[in-house]
Amino acid sequence: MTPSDNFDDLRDLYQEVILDHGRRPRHAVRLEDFDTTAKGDNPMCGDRVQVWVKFDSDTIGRVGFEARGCAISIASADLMAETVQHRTKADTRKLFESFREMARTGTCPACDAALDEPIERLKPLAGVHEYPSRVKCATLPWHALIAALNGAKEASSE
Amino acid sequence: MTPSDNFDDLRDLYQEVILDHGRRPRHAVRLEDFDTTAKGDNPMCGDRVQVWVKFDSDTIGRVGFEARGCAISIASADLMAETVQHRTKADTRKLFESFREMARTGTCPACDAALDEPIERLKPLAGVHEYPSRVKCATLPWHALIAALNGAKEASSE
Amino acid sequence: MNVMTNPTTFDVERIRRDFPILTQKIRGKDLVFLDSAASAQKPRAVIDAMVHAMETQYANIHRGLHWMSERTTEAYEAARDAAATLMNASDRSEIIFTHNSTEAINLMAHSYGRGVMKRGQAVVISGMEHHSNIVPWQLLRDAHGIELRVAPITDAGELDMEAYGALFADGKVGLVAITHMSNVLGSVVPAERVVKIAHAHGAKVMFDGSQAIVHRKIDVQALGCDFYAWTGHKLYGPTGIGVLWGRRELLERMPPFMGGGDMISSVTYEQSTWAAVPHKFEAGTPAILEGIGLKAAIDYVQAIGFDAMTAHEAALTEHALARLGKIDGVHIVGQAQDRGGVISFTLDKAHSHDVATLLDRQGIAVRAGHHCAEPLMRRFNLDSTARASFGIYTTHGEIDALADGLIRVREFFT
Amino acid sequence: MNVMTNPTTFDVERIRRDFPILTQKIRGKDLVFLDSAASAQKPRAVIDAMVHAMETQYANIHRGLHWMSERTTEAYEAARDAAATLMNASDRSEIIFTHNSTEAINLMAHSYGRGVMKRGQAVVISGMEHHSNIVPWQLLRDAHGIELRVAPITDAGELDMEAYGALFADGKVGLVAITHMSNVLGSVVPAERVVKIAHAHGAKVMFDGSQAIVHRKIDVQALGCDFYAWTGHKLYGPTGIGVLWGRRELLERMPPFMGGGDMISSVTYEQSTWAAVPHKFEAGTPAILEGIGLKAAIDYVQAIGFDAMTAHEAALTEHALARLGKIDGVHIVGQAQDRGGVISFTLDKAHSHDVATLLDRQGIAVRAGHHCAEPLMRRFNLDSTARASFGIYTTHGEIDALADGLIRVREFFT
Ligand SMILES: Cc1ncc(COP(=O)(O)O)c(C=O)c1O
Ligand SMILES: Cc1ncc(COP(=O)(O)O)c(C=O)c1O
Repeated sequence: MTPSDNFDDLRDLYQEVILDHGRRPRHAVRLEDFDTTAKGDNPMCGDRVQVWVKFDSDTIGRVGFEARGCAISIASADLMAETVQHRTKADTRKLFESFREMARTGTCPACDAALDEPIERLKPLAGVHEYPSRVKCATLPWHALIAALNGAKEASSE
Repeated sequence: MTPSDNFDDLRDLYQEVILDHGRRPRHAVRLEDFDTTAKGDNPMCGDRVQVWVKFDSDTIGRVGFEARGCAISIASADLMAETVQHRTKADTRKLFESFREMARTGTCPACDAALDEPIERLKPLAGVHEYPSRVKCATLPWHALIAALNGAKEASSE
Repeated sequence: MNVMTNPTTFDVERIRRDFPILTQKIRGKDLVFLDSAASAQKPRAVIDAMVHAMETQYANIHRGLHWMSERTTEAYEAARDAAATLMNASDRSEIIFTHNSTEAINLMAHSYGRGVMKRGQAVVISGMEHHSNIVPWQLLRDAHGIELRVAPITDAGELDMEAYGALFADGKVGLVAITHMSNVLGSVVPAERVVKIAHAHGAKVMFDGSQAIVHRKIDVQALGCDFYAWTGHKLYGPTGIGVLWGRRELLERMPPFMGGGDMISSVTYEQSTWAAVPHKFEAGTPAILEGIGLKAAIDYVQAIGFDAMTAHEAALTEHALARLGKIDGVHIVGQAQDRGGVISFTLDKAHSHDVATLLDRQGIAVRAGHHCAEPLMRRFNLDSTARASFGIYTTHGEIDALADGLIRVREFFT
Repeated sequence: MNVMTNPTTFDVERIRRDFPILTQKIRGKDLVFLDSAASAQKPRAVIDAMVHAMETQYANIHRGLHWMSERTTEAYEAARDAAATLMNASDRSEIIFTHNSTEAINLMAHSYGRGVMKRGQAVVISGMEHHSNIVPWQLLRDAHGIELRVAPITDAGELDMEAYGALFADGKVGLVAITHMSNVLGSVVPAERVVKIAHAHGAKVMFDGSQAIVHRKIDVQALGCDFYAWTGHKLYGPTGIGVLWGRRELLERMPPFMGGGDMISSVTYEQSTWAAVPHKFEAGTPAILEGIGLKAAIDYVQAIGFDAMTAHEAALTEHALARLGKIDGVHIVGQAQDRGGVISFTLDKAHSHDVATLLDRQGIAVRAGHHCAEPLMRRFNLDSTARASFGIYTTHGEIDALADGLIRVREFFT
């Protein structure tokens, strides 16, 4: 209970990378020049996110977002923005499926080996599966991104 | 399970006097010449009774009834008709209160000593208190009688 | 009393050991419980599941971020999965938890009746409904200008299919709300034909499956119906929980029934928006412990298997009809071909209430009265009947006890 | 953790031994359960009462003529007596059992709102209602042309009595439906004054007592109100049962809410007539086991006594306000003078969901979110808060654990 406190017991979900991205997201910016955008809304907990996407020929050039929510949802949005850059829509969709599986169950045995590298970068969020009510925090930005890729304005609630 | 069966276990509620009055009620007759009449209805179990009263100056001269219901309700109506004969309205009301207490609890410690004799005649029905759902079968004809004495057409449901 | 319908899969004595209450003495006699159609007894598994939840993980659900709330949410939502599997629903979100069958039917009358049906349309019920499937439609009729039509039943206590079909002639029928199995006569209606005729005339069908769910394997997709209501306490589960199953596309068109916590998407004073089905229909703190108990009950009957249970009950019913049918003065009400383990009867010269009390005196619990089906009683010119009904724990020996007890009652009265 | 508010009458360690769940470990830590306002834990007495009923006497009630049905009817109806005594109702028939508070309020909106109120009349709620006391009135407004008025609250989270009074000026208000104690702020409204003003303008008053019933001795005759709604699971009872108390003469004027078994006097296809109150409002098989559990819960709290409980909770609340108030970055939402054991707060730089999860990781269960009170959140420009709430088993030590845990969370986030 002092500054010398070690926080090991709190780190299974809130790993340093999550705290860091939650505190200082790199991609938390509204893109002025974008191709598509969509919102996600979790009325149950008040989390809200908007995602903007700029394509670079047939891959995602850049993703920006604005979010109101917890550290998990902001870190997830930021890690997502980072991870999907330079990927095709199809790959991004596959990555979303894998990520969702990981967030729900902690692992993704059936995951495409080609996705090993990006999934590895999203792994810090896998701990969320032990907190079922927090899974949506992690997946909400992804739902918004997929909605944007599909040309929808809003993510349909799960 | 043969004609030699003894029925002791069935007799706590269905004493011989009840079976007898239930089977062959003496007062189950619609009075043509009467001063007041009222109905009682227990919609919960379908029991129905109508009671006719002929006064003899300031006492009850005669009670007749028509009932559709179980042995308990018919026996109770018949014993009632027998017991209230030649009693004043006031006594009949007191008797009803005492009887109701006895039907509910099995005894009537606070009962008026002046009512010892008629209460004794109604005692065979005291066993009904062990069968709470049957208490109304025993009291329904009384409710109709009191309604008739009050000049009401129907007993109000308890 | 050890009679096994199917020795390889169904051992009634083993099942009886799962129900702690069955060892009770009633008025000094062994309990013979033949009132399962009113409410069934609870196996140890149901009791334990509820106790376990209260002792180790209880908390309110759905919005809790803490461990106990999450565990309890999982346990409660597992009941939805269990109910969906039990009925072969195509989607778990089609399972709405209610208070009991009665609330499920009121939800229908309110939300489908007032929300989707139009004035001037008609609802068809049958001549053998429980009050819970009559009164909600009368309230709808009076509030919303819906006509109420009654499909008659035959003297045997079966749905009169010809008369039923004729009710659709004018094209006004929007909904059929009909019992799948009568709680008085035991009659099972020909559900697929009922649905086929209704659908051919553009009407939806809701079954009141309060009795049927206990006696038959229910497959809502095979039945082809649109809604199916039942109640947990008759399926060996706790009181306080029932189920309305409905096709998702219909549920989505229906407005909510009650408003409150958990059924909203967002609330402002001006306007609120609704959560997705099934939550739209589940306002307030649900029957959490009861859901957990119901899950255990469903698991319990599924482990025994409906084939075995149905066979056991068919054997019991056959035995009971044979034994009671041979007693002078006993009249069985309803002679349907297709029937479940519920038998109503009268005894000459004895009122059904006296019969019930005198059987009770011998430890035998049957029900007597109008069984919440007054119009059906009138159909047979009766005020009341006595009714014996069977569960998975009922034995042939108990039916013999009933028959012997009835013979004594008859002799006692003559 | 052994702090006794009143050593002669209130021994929290003894009380804790009555609650089996309190010895659980959560994520390896001792459970610190501070989510009682969402739903309280169940004492052994409640668990045992329900188990005992299921193991020894269970049967459906009200029409059974057999021993078990009669015993169970008695046990269930004893819950009505207990609830009447708890609230000091003048007549047991004024106690209506519902599913939960939410159903009680929907019953009011339906039966009093549609059945007794006239188009053009208004209902007054407050700015700190639970969704369960907002949405039913919105549904009424939209279906029946009733205006919905909101009595504002002050920055301290108290009812603005002047503004409240002003709502009655045009004489249109027919009903006030208002929380007795906020589930978010802990604020208790000045109930007698609320009633006095309403009655002076000819309006009836219903309190949503879901929270207040747990923290105060409720005397409906002293309050002078007309209806009072609450829910069993917050008063240490089972889920699946709630209570609506109403003045008998008002209940008698109200049409039924749901139709079905048990609420009728007689049924024909043409017309049905209703049973007397309270049964008119209780359709279908009631929550029998839950009534029996609720009776045990009421007996349990009555034996402890509301004076002792209220004193204990006041001491806890004072301690918590003092400890949390001293933590840098913690902001307590709501500063009402008169308040119960419910405290909402925010922590700078940490979202309330993260706070709740990080407390949970330390074994401390609090709730986070909008607490089914979105309009109230908006009133304070918040999306969500974390909320700690206390029960009879809560200790000063647990509040210290919360404060220490929060300090860790704050440091973890900076
Ligand atoms: C003030 C208030 N009103 C109403 C409710 C609704 O209670 P229930 O969910 O049991 O219907 C609650 C609790 O959730 C509450 O705190
Ligand atoms: C055919 C039928 N429908 C409806 C009901 C009502 O069920 P519940 O009382 O559980 O709502 C019953 C049982 O009482 C029933 O047998």
